[in-house]
Amino acid sequence: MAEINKEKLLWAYERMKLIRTFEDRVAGLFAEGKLPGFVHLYAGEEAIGVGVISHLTDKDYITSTHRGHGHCIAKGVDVSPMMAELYGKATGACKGKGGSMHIADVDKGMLGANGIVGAGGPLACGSGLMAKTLGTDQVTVCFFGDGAAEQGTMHEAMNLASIWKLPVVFVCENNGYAETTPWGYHCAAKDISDRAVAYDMPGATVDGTDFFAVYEAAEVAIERARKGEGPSLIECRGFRYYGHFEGDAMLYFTEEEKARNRARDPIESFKKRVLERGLLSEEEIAGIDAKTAKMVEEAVEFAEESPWPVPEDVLTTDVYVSYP
Amino acid sequence: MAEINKEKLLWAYERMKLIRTFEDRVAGLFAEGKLPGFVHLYAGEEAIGVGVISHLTDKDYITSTHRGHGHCIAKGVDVSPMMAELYGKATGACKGKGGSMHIADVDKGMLGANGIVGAGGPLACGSGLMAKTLGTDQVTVCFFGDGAAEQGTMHEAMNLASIWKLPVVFVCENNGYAETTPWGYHCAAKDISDRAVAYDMPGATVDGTDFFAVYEAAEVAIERARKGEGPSLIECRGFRYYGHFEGDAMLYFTEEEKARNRARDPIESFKKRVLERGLLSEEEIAGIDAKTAKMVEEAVEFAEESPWPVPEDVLTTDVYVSYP
Amino acid sequence: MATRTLTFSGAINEAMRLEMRRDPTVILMGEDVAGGATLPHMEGEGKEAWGGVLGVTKDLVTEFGRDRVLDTPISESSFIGAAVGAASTGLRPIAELMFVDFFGVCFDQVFNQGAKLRYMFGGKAQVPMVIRTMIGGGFRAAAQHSQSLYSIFTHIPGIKSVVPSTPYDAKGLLSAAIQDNDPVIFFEHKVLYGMEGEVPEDNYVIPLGVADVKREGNDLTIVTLGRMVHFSLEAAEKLTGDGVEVEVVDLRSLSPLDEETILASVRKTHRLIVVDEANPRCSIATDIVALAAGQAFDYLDAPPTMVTAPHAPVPFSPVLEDAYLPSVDTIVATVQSLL
Amino acid sequence: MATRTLTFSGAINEAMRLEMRRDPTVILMGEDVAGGATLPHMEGEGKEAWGGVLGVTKDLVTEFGRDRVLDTPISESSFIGAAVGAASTGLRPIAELMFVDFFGVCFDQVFNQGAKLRYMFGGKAQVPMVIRTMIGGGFRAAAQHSQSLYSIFTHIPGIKSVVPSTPYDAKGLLSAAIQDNDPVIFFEHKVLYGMEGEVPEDNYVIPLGVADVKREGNDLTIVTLGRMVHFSLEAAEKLTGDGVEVEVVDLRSLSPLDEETILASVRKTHRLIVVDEANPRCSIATDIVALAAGQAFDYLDAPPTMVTAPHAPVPFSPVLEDAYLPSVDTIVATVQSLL
Ligand SMILES: Cc1ncc(C[n+]2csc(CCOP(=O)(O)OP(=O)(O)O)c2C)c(N)n1
Ligand SMILES: Cc1ncc(C[n+]2csc(CCOP(=O)(O)OP(=O)(O)O)c2C)c(N)n1
Ligand SMILES: [Mg+2]
Ligand SMILES: [Mg+2]
Repeated sequence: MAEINKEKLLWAYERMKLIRTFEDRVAGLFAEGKLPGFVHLYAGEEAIGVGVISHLTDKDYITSTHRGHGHCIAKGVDVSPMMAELYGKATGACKGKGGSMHIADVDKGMLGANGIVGAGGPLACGSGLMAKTLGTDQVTVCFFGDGAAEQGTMHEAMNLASIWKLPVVFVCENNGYAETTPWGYHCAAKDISDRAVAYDMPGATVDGTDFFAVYEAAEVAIERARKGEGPSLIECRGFRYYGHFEGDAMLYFTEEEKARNRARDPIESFKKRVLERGLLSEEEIAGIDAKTAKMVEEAVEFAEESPWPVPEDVLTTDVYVSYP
Repeated sequence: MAEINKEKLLWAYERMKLIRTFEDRVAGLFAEGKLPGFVHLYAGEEAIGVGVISHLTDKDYITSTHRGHGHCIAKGVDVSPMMAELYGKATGACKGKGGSMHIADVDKGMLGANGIVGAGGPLACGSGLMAKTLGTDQVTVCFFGDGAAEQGTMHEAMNLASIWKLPVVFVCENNGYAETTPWGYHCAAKDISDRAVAYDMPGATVDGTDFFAVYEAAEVAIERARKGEGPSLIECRGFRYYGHFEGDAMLYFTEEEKARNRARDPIESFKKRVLERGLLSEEEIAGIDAKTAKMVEEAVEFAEESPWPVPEDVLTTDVYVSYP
Repeated sequence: MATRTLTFSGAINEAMRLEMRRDPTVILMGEDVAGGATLPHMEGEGKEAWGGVLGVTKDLVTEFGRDRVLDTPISESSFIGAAVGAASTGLRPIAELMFVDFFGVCFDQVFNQGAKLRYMFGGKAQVPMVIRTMIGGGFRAAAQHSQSLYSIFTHIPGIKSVVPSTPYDAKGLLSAAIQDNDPVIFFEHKVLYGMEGEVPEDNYVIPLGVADVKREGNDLTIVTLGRMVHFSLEAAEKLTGDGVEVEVVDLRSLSPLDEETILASVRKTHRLIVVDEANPRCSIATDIVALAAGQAFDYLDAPPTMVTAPHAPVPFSPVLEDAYLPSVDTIVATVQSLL
Repeated sequence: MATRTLTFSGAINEAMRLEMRRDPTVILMGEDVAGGATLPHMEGEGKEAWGGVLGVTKDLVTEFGRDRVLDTPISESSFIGAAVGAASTGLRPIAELMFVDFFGVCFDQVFNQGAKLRYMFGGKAQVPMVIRTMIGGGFRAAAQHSQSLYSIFTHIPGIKSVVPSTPYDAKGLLSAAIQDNDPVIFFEHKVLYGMEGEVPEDNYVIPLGVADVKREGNDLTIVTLGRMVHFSLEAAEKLTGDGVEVEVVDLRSLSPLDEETILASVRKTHRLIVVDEANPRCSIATDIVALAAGQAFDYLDAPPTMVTAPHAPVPFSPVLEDAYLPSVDTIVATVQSLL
């Protein structure tokens, strides 16, 4: 932890706070009926996405999940086109064609949120294979949920990445549930990271609400991948504040559990730690709070004011690069 | 081993020898051009199928693979309809509709050879679930290859069987190759049985050419399943004598490897052991040799003399139970 | 039979409930079909969180318990395959594939196993199972949660495909599907779940393979299915003002197909439009057109015509999705163009 | 261009070889496509065991090495998905799905990922990849290794489907597929691999979306594809003795579809038969019939007709399989019945 420089700490706090602010705002907009379709929020899991992506550059890749806003923001995607995408506007990150579940920015190395649980594993092997074949040092991080760990694709992807020594890091975001199903029920393994041995790769379980724990585990794994030594599996234990998707009444959460989660807030813990140790100041924190609040408000404004896509122009474009 | 009674030993030798004789004969018939399609032979792996199925009754189930003749014979399917099936005759076990890759006898608890690698895992969970739901003590054994271990279905099936405590035993027949691909290349795990920990089930690796080793490991696992304590994974290391399928020139086998395999012949080792210990006599062995030879010759005769199916009568029957 | 108003999802729920009461070998499994039922504080009557992602299986676990209503991991291959294995050894499983869009992770168990075991084994197996799955656009659920992939299932011999359009049909067809001895895929349009209609209280079956003439008319036949039945009926109502009487045939069952009802209608009206919200290529729309063109050729007075989605994925944005799906106006205009 | 005789599989091999020479971002992966190349005694030139299950990729690993010709585990989802991921980040992968019958274990990566990424991302991605896969009956390979599932792929927007019928076409179409910037599924009929034909030595492309009139005639149009092109040509030869001249249109590309060539032929001959060895429901056969019935309605003098396999899985027994597949005799008889 000593090695994290101030710039990185400022960046990390900003990204985590931006994710939280964005997601809280999205929850409100959804409740107002402004956002159509399925929306899955990342609030509570900020330390995972940001802790891991701290070690990536724009040239590195990530694959994401249905719960992808946080990954987008951590990877540096601009929140204005993101918000416009959630509205379905023409200025959206995907021109309104993808929506929350398919939000992407390939130029930023974000290979897309994904509506299919476990689909990111094979895709991550692909960008990993590209890097290995072309001899670049690009790393790919594959984020997946605890529920996704039971999908055959993740098994295949971890085995393939291991035998081919692909520069891929598998990050399991174990937030305790797949929809309403507790992970202790759906998963036979005692720790999801126990599965690393099945693929002869390093495995670790860390506290996913502790930015510094995630940061350190990711550093080792990403370094290893970058050096061509192959993949790793990191399980991050945490929780989500919101329901599975917006509209979920969360009956399967007890009040105790909600309180327990609030007491482990990843952003509050981060703040406490950096303030206690004098790494960041109250002013710096306040500055970022104000900045991220402004960014999100501007994003909402941008989205609200943006035009709708014009079906006659775009409905059937972008299906193919060429189709005679 | 002390507990194996003589009847079982006689049965086991007969089944192993019958498999070998059947498969050698099939190889010859294929070379003569008498058998159409893809034929995958089990010779060399007899101790696995027979060692495991020693503990099953007619009411128990097995799922099989593309290499299914041995499983059929061990489960008690009659070799005459089997041979007729390989010819595509009307008297075949599947009326000529299935062929070698789909040979089955549900009444004997043999849920079918399968042309799709890894497909048996989910099916085995199904018969396991039936037994659990209806409260019977039926056990299902799922045979699968080392290559199949990399298929997502096997991961899903082992996890599912474990969380539901299904009475299923997963038997990986690690014959060293998936087609031409050595298992050390396609599989990241050091032992395939290492994967048991990923599903919190017992795992063991045994010598698949040693009937007694297989028998003992299977006994424990099947007992456990029968008592409702859940699934196990047994990896049996062995080899196949023939190519992946008939017609394969086996260039990927070295002469050394072939010799090494011959020195570990499962039937010869069995014979040596039971003779040395006086468990069976030379006469008993010879009697079985003659009997199995006769059974296979009768099977060939039966198949040769059987009529072809009549397309007008059966081509489109058996697609549905009812289709208005 | 006494009837009362029920929603489409309520009717589906009731069919399962009555069949599970009738036959102890019927079980239900899928992701969150109980929904949190394994959590300690969820024990006991009524203590169920979800009953399926959109609540369709609500309260079934309360009545039938966790041994017959099983939450599954996100492992579609293994639990759909388990349904095949269980069906061929004595149960009658209902497996829920949450969205049909997920079929790509588990289709082998459906089309190579469930659909083919009986044929490959020379008739010595049967696979009485139902896969319930959600289809359809209009939910703003984008490209991977809005597809209507029944044409792909219909292409495959050995499975039956059913697409109900009303609460009454949904209940009777699902009961028939559960009692059927072949694998049946039951496609539920997510936008219809809230639709209300009169439904008998008792158990009843609507035989598979029988289409329903939802509206009679002599001027043109619309063959359609699912949510498009209602769009087509609305279009027909609009056209009646112009003196045009459209006959609306609801397929209900795609495989088996009720060729006679379709052909009889086309022979009567001499004009055919197939309305389908799915993609157009190699589809049920082309299937019905080919049937009519082949078997009622001499009766057709105008080219058999299709109104479908374009050859493109389903877009997210509401304005795009509305333009993507066939609309009442497009149906009306197409009818007018053929008269 | 100098030509010489090459087999269908040799032509496919050559297209890959020339494209891999031309473009270093082209890689090949699949089960045993090198074949034992990782075994110690297989090191070095020519030391390759298989080159694919039927030898189609023979010697490619010898020239391009194990970094560009990759044996894969039996994990179709992960390596087909890896092809999608690699294609969207800079490579041009060719992935071999050994038999199309296996698509059920990996289709999600094809139809929800490869096919849709570009659209879902608003055009900000491209996925230049090829999946080569075997189709077809006649090999006595039974229900799970004999299917011709191209209709299912053609139903899906975002992918292109190509079915070559001759060595010449196979080479030119595969080169075009590899150079194409969209995902292309290239369906190879296993029974055609041994077929010989004249093939230019150099690299050339046959554009996707252009059908080929393999035989001209004025009396009836047969639209067909793959192995059935040869059955249809044989039937046409037989009929020429009776003074009947059949035009045989080889689709070559199912998506995109060359509607103009098909319609022009039907408008000329006024009669259409689609010959396809796949199952009939919701298929390319119904697709072509619907196209003709919809767009050339006034030109048709007889019902557009399909000659296909029945709605049943492919049987194993040679006598059954021969009766299952369309035969030259059936084609001849069907033509005669329409004149
Ligand atoms: C293949 C597939 N199966 C099921 C679903 C429906 N689904 C969407 S999210 C989800 C739960 C995912 O759980 P997890 O992986 O733990 O991610 P989390 O939502 O907790 O972030 C399910 C079942 C899906 N989208 N794709
Ligand atoms: C899903 C699927 N992928 C690929 C194949 C082709 N195939 C048939 S057998 C085989 C190798 C199987 O290896 P293994 O599981 O070790 O069984 P073995 O042949 O050694 O008994 C392959 C790749 C298939 N049948 N199904
Ligand atoms: Mg989760
Ligand atoms: Mg093997």
